[in-house]
Amino acid sequence: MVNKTVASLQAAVADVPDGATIMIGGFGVAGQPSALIDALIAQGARNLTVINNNAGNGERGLAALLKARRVRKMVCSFPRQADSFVFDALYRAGEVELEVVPQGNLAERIRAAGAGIGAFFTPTGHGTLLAEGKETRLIAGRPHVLEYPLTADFALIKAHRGDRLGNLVYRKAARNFGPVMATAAACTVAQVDEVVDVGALDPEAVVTPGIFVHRVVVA
Amino acid sequence: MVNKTVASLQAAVADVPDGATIMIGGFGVAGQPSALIDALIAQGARNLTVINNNAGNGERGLAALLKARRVRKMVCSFPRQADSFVFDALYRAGEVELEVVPQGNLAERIRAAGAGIGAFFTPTGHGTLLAEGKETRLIAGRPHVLEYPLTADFALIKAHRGDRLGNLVYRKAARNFGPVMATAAACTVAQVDEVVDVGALDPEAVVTPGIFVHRVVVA
Amino acid sequence: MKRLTREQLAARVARDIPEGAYVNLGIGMPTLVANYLPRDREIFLHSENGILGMGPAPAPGEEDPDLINAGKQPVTLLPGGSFFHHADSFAMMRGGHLDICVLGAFEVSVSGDLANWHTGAADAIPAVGGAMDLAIGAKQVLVMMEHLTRAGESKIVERCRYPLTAVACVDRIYTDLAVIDVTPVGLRVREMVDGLTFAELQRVTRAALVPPPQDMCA
Amino acid sequence: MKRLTREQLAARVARDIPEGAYVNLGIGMPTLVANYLPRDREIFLHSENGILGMGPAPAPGEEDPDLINAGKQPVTLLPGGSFFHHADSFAMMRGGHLDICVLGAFEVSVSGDLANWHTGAADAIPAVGGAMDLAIGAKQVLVMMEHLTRAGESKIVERCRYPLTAVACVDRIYTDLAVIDVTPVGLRVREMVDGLTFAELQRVTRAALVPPPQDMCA
Repeated sequence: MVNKTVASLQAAVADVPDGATIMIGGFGVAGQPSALIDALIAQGARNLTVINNNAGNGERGLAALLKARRVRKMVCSFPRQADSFVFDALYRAGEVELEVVPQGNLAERIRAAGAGIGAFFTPTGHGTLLAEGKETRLIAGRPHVLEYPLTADFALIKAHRGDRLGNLVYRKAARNFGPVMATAAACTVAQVDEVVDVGALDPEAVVTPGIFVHRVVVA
Repeated sequence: MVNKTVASLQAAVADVPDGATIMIGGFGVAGQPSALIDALIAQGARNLTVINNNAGNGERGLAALLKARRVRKMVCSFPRQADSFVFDALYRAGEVELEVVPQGNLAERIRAAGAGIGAFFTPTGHGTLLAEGKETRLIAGRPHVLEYPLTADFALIKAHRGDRLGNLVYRKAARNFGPVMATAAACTVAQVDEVVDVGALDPEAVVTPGIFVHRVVVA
Repeated sequence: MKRLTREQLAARVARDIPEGAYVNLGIGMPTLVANYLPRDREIFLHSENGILGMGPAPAPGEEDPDLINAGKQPVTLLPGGSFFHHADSFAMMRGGHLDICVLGAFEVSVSGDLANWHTGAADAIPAVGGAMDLAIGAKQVLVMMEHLTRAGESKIVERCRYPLTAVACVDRIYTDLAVIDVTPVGLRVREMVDGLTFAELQRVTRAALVPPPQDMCA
Repeated sequence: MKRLTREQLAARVARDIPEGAYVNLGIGMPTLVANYLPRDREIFLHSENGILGMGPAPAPGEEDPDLINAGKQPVTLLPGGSFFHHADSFAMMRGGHLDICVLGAFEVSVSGDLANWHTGAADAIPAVGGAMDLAIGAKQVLVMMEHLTRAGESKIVERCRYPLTAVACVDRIYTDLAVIDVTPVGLRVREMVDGLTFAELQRVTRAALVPPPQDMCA
């Protein structure tokens, strides 16, 4: 019998190596898998590249991972927030690298990785600093920029309910990056509020089918 | 008050012009909006380009549209089936043009149109007849083919339930091309089994949000 | 010089949003527009974090941390709303499905270039969010801003000095002094606040304006 | 020459599919594999028309026209299954998420080129379906076919004469005579039907084969 649930948060992130690239779900704190992040801090992996929409809020979750100096580079769309003081200080001290990506390119590049797209042309960013040095092309009279997929070694996401096959449903706007990140990482770990029996999730309403999920842990 | 429901099938397709490009949902007959197709036959538009996974089954639905000689060109992945005799005869007689597209490229090109992607590189089809003459590129050591979006003037799709705002849910594997086609046409018309009150569809389980749908008709 | 307050400006923008429109209101001042949408029109607010049919702030105590807007403030969902993931949400924006987006700006140029994401200052932390996607994707891009900076400089310019968000994307500019369309023949003034003359508006605007029809006849 | 029946061949392929695998079975002979999956293993069947966790054919009278497989035959959904749209379904295939696909073939070449969609005949109506996407996308591409055509010609060839489905995509070939791996050093025979010698297999195969380990020592 297939069983993707793991007994502990510790086990869920035990094999994250130093230098890994990690997608972390969430938009601000909504959908951020804080328990998995705490487990990752305890686990100790260093020199990480983290892909998230933001760069941490307050001192918990992603901010705590940054504060623990585990992150070499942030890839995100919106690092600067009212309460992103941990990142701000590290960035100004030159202790963390930053790649700013337009939010739609971030989502689409992650999706592209999951969908086997080698690269895509998008109008977003054309003529701006964020497209400098990138290949451009006029398509149907409109300038486009070529963007490449974003993959990761691990995706840490938060969902509402899951089953032992890895099927997931989310809660309201906490869905955000979870479903696309789940498709783009070699190992997807989902923190869920509750594990339900197989068959309890409506097959019409499953958002992330189990094929994309490798570990499910309750937190 | 916004009300996208229309009173009749006739009204739902009244403005389809000759020469239009029309996406028609369905995989075989599952998800095929037969009532809308019948209304389109009655409406009389000619010289159509039709985008569908197949090229009609038996003598009804899309096959009837073909039989009525309204289709100039079929864009599809799998025209040849046990019961595709209407298309087969027209094709062999040189009376309908055929563009065969790998099914994944068909779905992804339609999605690209809906998502504002100018073009994308995919490994599918590389080194085959279906990529002849297309731009290719080695990305991460793997050969890719450049594919362009597929748009349409109208998308005729079938869903299970809809509301006056155009929100849709589908039924089982009849979902297939409906959700992507809904995003890719200038005017999306959904044939539904039932119109429900606004708020009756679970916001977590809406598959096609109303923004993509212009007309809803019960059939 | 008489100026619209932020609230008056929000109400002015709201007046132009038609029944049935799908609308994204950017972070900051544009968010105020939601408070002035005509109650007799059904308008659908999109939030880039995966919401369509976003409603107003919840009553105190009813906040749900999983239901926030792009500015990360608690919101509600109206009946008929829906949730979806980020790639689908941005497909709505980038695929040209939103009728209108309303964005704040540092600067807008004569040709509709928009600068609203980065001051370009050496110590500024760049943060773009969804601004570039909205600017290239919405059918109509409306900018809402004060006409002048705090230092009294025109935010409407011949050429943006700040880093661009998108090229030639703005359709209309709403300021506390005027409503101005970006057109192929230049910045055409549609309205001015009561008592303001075209000459006065032009004087405080660091780009050539085209007068409104009635002024052309004057 | 002793040969596996279609059913025996399906059972042989099924034996190699491990617990937990996500598998797409192509139209035609590969569909038979579903009947022989070991009952003690949990295996997830994907159907390109938007189903994961596809179950067997329904009881007579229980058919649902909205629940069909890629071959348009009625199927069922197992507990834990799900439905999704076509772009998501092909993202599973193209994005490398399926562990295994089993495809029929007209021809397979020494380098793993696959021809299975088009005879290339002048009057043939080309129809590709999802074959090209499966061939490039699945982690392991297994081909299942008769070793010889009805005319007695080898379907394993140095170079495909039929139009290709994909280049260098096949990992393993299951025929009614043998199981053969496509490797960088050539077509390595893993198994042969009882009583068949390597020399006999090579004689009916129009491409050089590498003998199985035990033959190498013989």
